[in-house]
Amino acid sequence: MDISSFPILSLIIFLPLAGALVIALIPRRNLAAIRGTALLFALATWVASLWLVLGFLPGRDVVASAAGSFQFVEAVDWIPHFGIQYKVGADGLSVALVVLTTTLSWISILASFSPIRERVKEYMISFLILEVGMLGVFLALDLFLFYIFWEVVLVPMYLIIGIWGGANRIYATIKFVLYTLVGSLLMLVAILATAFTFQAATGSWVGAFDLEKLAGSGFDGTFQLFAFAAFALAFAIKVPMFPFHTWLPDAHVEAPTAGSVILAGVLLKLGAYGFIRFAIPLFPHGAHVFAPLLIALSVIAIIYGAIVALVQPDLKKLIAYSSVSHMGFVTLGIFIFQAQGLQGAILQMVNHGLITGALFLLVGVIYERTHDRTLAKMGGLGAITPVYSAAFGFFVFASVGLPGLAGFVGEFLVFQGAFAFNPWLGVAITFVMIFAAAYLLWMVQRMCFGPVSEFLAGLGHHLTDMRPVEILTLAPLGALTVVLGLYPGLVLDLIAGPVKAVLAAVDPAVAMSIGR
Amino acid sequence: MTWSDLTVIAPFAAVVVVAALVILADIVKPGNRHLALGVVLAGLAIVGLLTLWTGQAPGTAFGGMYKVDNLTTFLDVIFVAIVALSCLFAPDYLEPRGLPIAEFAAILVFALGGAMLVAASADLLVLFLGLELMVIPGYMLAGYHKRDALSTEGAVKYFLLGSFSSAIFLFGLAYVWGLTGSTRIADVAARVGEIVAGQATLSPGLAMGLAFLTTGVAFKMAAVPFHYWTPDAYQGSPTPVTGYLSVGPKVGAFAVVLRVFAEALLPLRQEWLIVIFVLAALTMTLGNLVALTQDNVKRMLAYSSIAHTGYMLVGLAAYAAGVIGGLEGLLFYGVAYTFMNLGAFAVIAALQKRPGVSSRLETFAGLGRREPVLGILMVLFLLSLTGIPPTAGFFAKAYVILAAVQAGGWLTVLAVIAVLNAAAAAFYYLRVIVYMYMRDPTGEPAPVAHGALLRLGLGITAVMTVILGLFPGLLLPSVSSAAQAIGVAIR
Amino acid sequence: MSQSLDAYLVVSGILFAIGTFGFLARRNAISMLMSIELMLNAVNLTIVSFGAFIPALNGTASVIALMVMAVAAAEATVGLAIVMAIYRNRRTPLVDEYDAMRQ
Amino acid sequence: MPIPDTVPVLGISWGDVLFLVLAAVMLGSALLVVTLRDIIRCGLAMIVAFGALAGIYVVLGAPLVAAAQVFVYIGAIAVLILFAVMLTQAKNAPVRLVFQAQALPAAIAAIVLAVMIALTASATDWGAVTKRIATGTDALARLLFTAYILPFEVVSVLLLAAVIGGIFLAKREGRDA
Repeated sequence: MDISSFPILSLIIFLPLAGALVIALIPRRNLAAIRGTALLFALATWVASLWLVLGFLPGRDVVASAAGSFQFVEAVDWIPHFGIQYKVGADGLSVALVVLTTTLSWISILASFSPIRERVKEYMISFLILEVGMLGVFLALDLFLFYIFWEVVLVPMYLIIGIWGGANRIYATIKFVLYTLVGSLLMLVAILATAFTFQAATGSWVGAFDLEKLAGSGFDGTFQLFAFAAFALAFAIKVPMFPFHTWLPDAHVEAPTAGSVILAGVLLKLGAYGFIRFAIPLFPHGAHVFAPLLIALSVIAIIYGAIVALVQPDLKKLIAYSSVSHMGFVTLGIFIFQAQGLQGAILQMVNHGLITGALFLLVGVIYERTHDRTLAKMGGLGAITPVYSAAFGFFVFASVGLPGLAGFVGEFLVFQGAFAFNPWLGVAITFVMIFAAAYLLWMVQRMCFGPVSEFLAGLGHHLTDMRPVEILTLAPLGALTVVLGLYPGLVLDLIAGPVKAVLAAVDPAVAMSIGR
Repeated sequence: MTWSDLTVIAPFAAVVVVAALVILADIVKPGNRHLALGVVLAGLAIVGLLTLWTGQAPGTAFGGMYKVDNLTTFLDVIFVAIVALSCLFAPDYLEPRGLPIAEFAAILVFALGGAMLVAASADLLVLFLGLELMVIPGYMLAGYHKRDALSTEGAVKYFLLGSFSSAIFLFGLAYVWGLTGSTRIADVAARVGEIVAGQATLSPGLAMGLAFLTTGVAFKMAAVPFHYWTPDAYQGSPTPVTGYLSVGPKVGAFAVVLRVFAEALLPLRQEWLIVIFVLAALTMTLGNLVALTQDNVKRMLAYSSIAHTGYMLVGLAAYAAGVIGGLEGLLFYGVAYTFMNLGAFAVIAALQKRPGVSSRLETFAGLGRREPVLGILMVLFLLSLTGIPPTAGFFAKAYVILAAVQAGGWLTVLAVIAVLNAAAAAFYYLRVIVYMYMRDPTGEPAPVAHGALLRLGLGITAVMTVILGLFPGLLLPSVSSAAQAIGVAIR
Repeated sequence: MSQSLDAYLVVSGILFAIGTFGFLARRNAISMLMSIELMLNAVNLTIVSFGAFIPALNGTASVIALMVMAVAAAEATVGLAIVMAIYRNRRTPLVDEYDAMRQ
Repeated sequence: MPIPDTVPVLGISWGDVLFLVLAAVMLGSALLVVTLRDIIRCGLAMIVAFGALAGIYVVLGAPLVAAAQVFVYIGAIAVLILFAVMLTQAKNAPVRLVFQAQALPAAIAAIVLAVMIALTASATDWGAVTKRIATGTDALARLLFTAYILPFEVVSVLLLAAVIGGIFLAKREGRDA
C-alpha cells in the first residue's frame, strides 16, 4: 500500500477526537473504561505517528511533493469563498514534533490515572482534544487552519489547569488565557492581512491562506515588518520569551502534573515551531530586521531564567524558570540564522520536551506522596526512595546538558552557532550555564543525599518508592534521552531538509539587507 | 394594490394573520398553551416558507414602497429564526411564573412583522413605521412580567429612551426628506448622489438631519454613548425576552442602518464613515470594560451585547470605506450572534425555570456538575461569543476583521482595537466558565426538568453555532448575494 | 413672516428643544412621556411646514404627519400601560427612584 | 369698515400676527409643560400647546392635519395621559423635587439645540420654496388610500399591537395569577 495516498495525517489528528467522542458516550462512573479508552486512543495515535517516520527513512526523503518538502499532503477546499483549505502535510520538523507530542500524550494520560480522581471523564476528553489541537498545529499548512488549531489548544489547557489545578488556579488560568489570546488575536489580524495582500496582488483568493504559496510570494518590506511583529508576538508569548514569560511559572505551579508535562513538553514548542514554520519563511525580511532584538531577548531569557530558577523554593517553579532559560536557547538558535544554531534549536525543542516532561512527572510523583514541593523540606531521598532519586538525578543531569545525554547535543550546537555569531556572547552564556548546572547538581545533592529531612521522616511509610506504572511512564523518556544523546542523528537527519529550507528563505533577506 | 402586490407582501401579511390567529386561539380556548404554541410555531414555519418563496423572485410592491431583494430575504429568515427560537425558549420560563404564552407569542409576532417591514422597506416612511412596529412590542415584552418590579422598571426605561430616540430619528428623517424631496430610498440616494457629485457642499440642514438619524439609530442598536438603556432593560426583562431583545431589535436596528445609511445615504459614506469609526471603537471598548465589572450574568451579557454591536459596526465601517466584505461580515456576524447569544440566554432562562433563581454568577457555581449538558452548551456559547474557533463567533469576528484589514489605513487600527477587545472580553466570558467548572455550588438545588421545546431550541442554537464555525462556507453564498443587493454601488 | 418656511422651522426647532429639555430634566415618567409628545409634535410641525412650502412635498406631508400621530398614539398607549404596571409595583412614577438594579 | 391688510401702527400682516400669537402660546405652554410642578397642570398646558399647534396647521393650510391633531392629540393622547396622571398620583405623597439633578446641563443642552436647529434651518437653501400651498382634503384621502395604502395598513397593525399589549399590561392581574 502506498503510504503517500492514505490520509494518515488526518487519521493522526482526529484519532484523539474520536477517542474523546467515544469517552463522551461512556457513563461517568465507569472510570476504568474511561481511562482505558483514553490510553488506547492515545497509544493508537502514537503508533500511527510512528508510521510517519517511515516516510522519512533514508532514501525516501527525496519523494517530496512537487510543492516543497512536505509529504502526506492532503488538501481539500474548506471555505472556497476565501480560498481557505483543509491542508495538512508533514516534513521532518513536523514529524519530530508530532512524535514528541503523541509520546508525551499517552505518557501523560497514563500518569494521570492515579492523581486525577475527580471528573475523570471531562479530564480525559479535554486531554484528547488538547492533543488534537497540538497535532493540528504541527501539521497544518493552511494559515487559517493553523490558527484554528492554535486556538483549539487554548481551551482544553485552560480547563485542565482551571479544573484540576492547584489552589491559585483561577488566577493562573486567566493570566494564561489573556496573555495567549492577545498575542494570537493580533496574529489573526496579521494572517488576514497577509491573505488579503496576497489576494490583492493576484486578484484571487485561491491560495491566499496556503503556506506554500505564500512563502514564496515576497511581501512588501514594510508589510513584512508589521506582519512579522504580530506573528512574533504571538509566538514569543507562547515560547515564552522574556519579557512575556510571566504566565508560565504561574501556570506550571497550578497545573496538574500531566498538564505541566504537556505545557512544558509540547505547548512551549508551538511558539518555536511557529517561528520556524510560519513567521520566518513568510516574512524573511521582517525576521531579519527583528532578529537582533529577538536574539537579545533570548540571551536575557537564558541568563534571567537560569538565575531566577536558582532562588525558587518551589520545585515546579524552579523547573518552569529553567524552561524559560532552555527555551531561550531555542529562540537564540533560531534567530542567529545558521545551520548549526537552527539544528541545535530544533534538537533542543525535542530534548527539552522529553527531559522537562520527565522532570515534571518526577515532581508529580513526590507531590502525590508529600503534598509539598518545597525544596527546603526535602533531603535524604536517596535513602528512602532510591529508584526515584536515581531517576531524578538522571533527568537533572540530562537537563543541565551532561554529554552523552540528550540535553547536551542541542545546547552544544546552539553554543557553536552562538560562538560563530559572536564569541563574547558564547562565552557569557557558557559561564551562566556552568554556574546554573553546578547549582542544580547541588540541588540534587541536597534533595537526594545527606540525612533524611524531618519533614520526609514525618511521613513515615507513606513515602514509598516509585510504583511500576510511574516507572513505565518515565522509562520511555529515559530511553529516548539516552538514545538521542548518543545518536542525535535520528533527529538531525529528519530535520536536515526543513533547516535547509528555512535558511534558504532567510538568505535572500540577508543578502537584501547587506545590499542596503 | 394589485395581486402582485399581495404576493410580494405575502410574508408580512402572513405574520399579521399569525398574530391574529394566536389571539383568536386564546379567545377560543383561553390559557391553552399547547394550542397557542402550536399555532405560532406552525405559523412561523409558514411565514418562513413564504419568505423563501417570495425571495425567489425579487420585486417591489405598493408603488415601490416595499421591496424584496436578497437582503430582505436574508434578514427576514434571521428574524423568523429569532422569533421562533424565542418562542421555543419562553414557555419554560413563563409557565412557572404564571405568565400567559398567547399574548407573549402574539406580541413577538407583531415585532417580527415590524422587523420584516424594515428589511423590506424601499421607503423611509415604511421603514419608520416598521421600526416602530418592531420596537413598541419590545417595550411591552420587557415589562411582560408585570408583577415583577424589575421587569416593569426595565420596561419603563426602555420605553422612555426608545421613544425619545424615535423622536430624534424622526426629526432627522424629516430634514432628510425635506431636502431630498422624497421618502423613496432610491430617490434619496439619487438626490444625495447628485449633491455629492455636484461638488455642492453638504447643506447644513442635510448634515443636521444626518446627525439626528445617526443618533437615533445609535440609540436603537445601543451603541456607546447611547447605550445606557440597555443594561436595565436587559437585566429586568424576563430572561427569554432579554434574549430576544438582545438579538431581534439589534439585528433590526442594523437592518435600519443598512437601508438608511448603506443604501439611501451611500453617496455620503465618506461623511458617516468617520462617525461609524468612532462609534465602533467606543462601543466595543466601553461595552467590554463595563462588562468586566459585572457579577450578574444577564447584565454582563447586556454589556457584552453592546460590545458585539461595536464589532458589527467595524464591518459597517469597512463597507463605508469601500469593501463589500464589510457588509458580508456584518451580515454573517448577525447570524452568528443570533444563535450564540440566544443560546446563552436560553441557558440562563433554563436555569431560572424555578422562580426566584437569580442570574448572578453564584447561580452558575458548579453548574458543570449539576447540569452537565447545560454546562457544556453554555461553554460552547461563551467560547463562540469570545471568538474562539471553531465556532460561529470566531468566523464572524475574523470576517469583519478581514474586511477592516482589506480597507486598510485607519481601519487596520480599528481591526486591532477589535481584537484587543476580544481578548479583554475573554476575561469575563471565561469567568462564567470558571464558576461553572471551577467553583463548587453554594447549596445543591434539586434539578429541574427542562421542556422539550427548550431542549429543541438549545439543540438548534448549539448545532448552528458549531456548523457555522466549521463550515461557514455554507452560509457565504447567501451572505454574498444579500450584500450584493445593496452593495453593487460600491467599487 | 408667516410666509417664510424658516420661521416655522425655527418654531418647531424650539419646540423640539423644549421637549428634549423636559425629557432630560424631568424625573416623573409621565412628564417624560409628555416631553416626548412635544418632540413628536415638533417633528410634525416640521413636516407640515415642508409640505406647505415645497410643492413637491405638499401631498405627502399631511400623510406623513397623520402617520406620525398614529405612532404617537400607539407609543402613548403602551407607555402609559407600562407606567400603570410599574406604579402598581412601586407606587411612584418617579423614574430616578427605579434603581433596583444598580445593586 | 374694511379690515386693513396689515395691523395698524405695527405694519405687520394679520397672518403674521396670528402665527406669532399661536407660536407664542404654543411655545409658552410647552415651556410650562416641562417646568410646572403640578403634573395635572402640566397636562392641561400640554392640551393648550396641542391646540395652538392645531391652529398653526390651519395657518399652514393643512386643515385635515389640524383636525387630526385635535382628535388624536387632544382627544386621545392628552386625555389618556391625564387619566394616567390621576391614577398614579398618590394624594398624600410628599412634595418632591420635580427635576433631576442634571436639569441645568439639560437646559443648556436644549438651548444649544434650539439655536443649532434655528441656525441650520435659516442657513439651509430649501430649493423650490414657494408661497404657502393648501392641501385639499380629497387629494389627501386619495393619497392615503392609494399610494400610501401600505403605511396606512401598517399603522393599523401597529395600533392593534399596541392595544393588545396595552390591555395585557394595564390589566390589574394576569389571568393565571
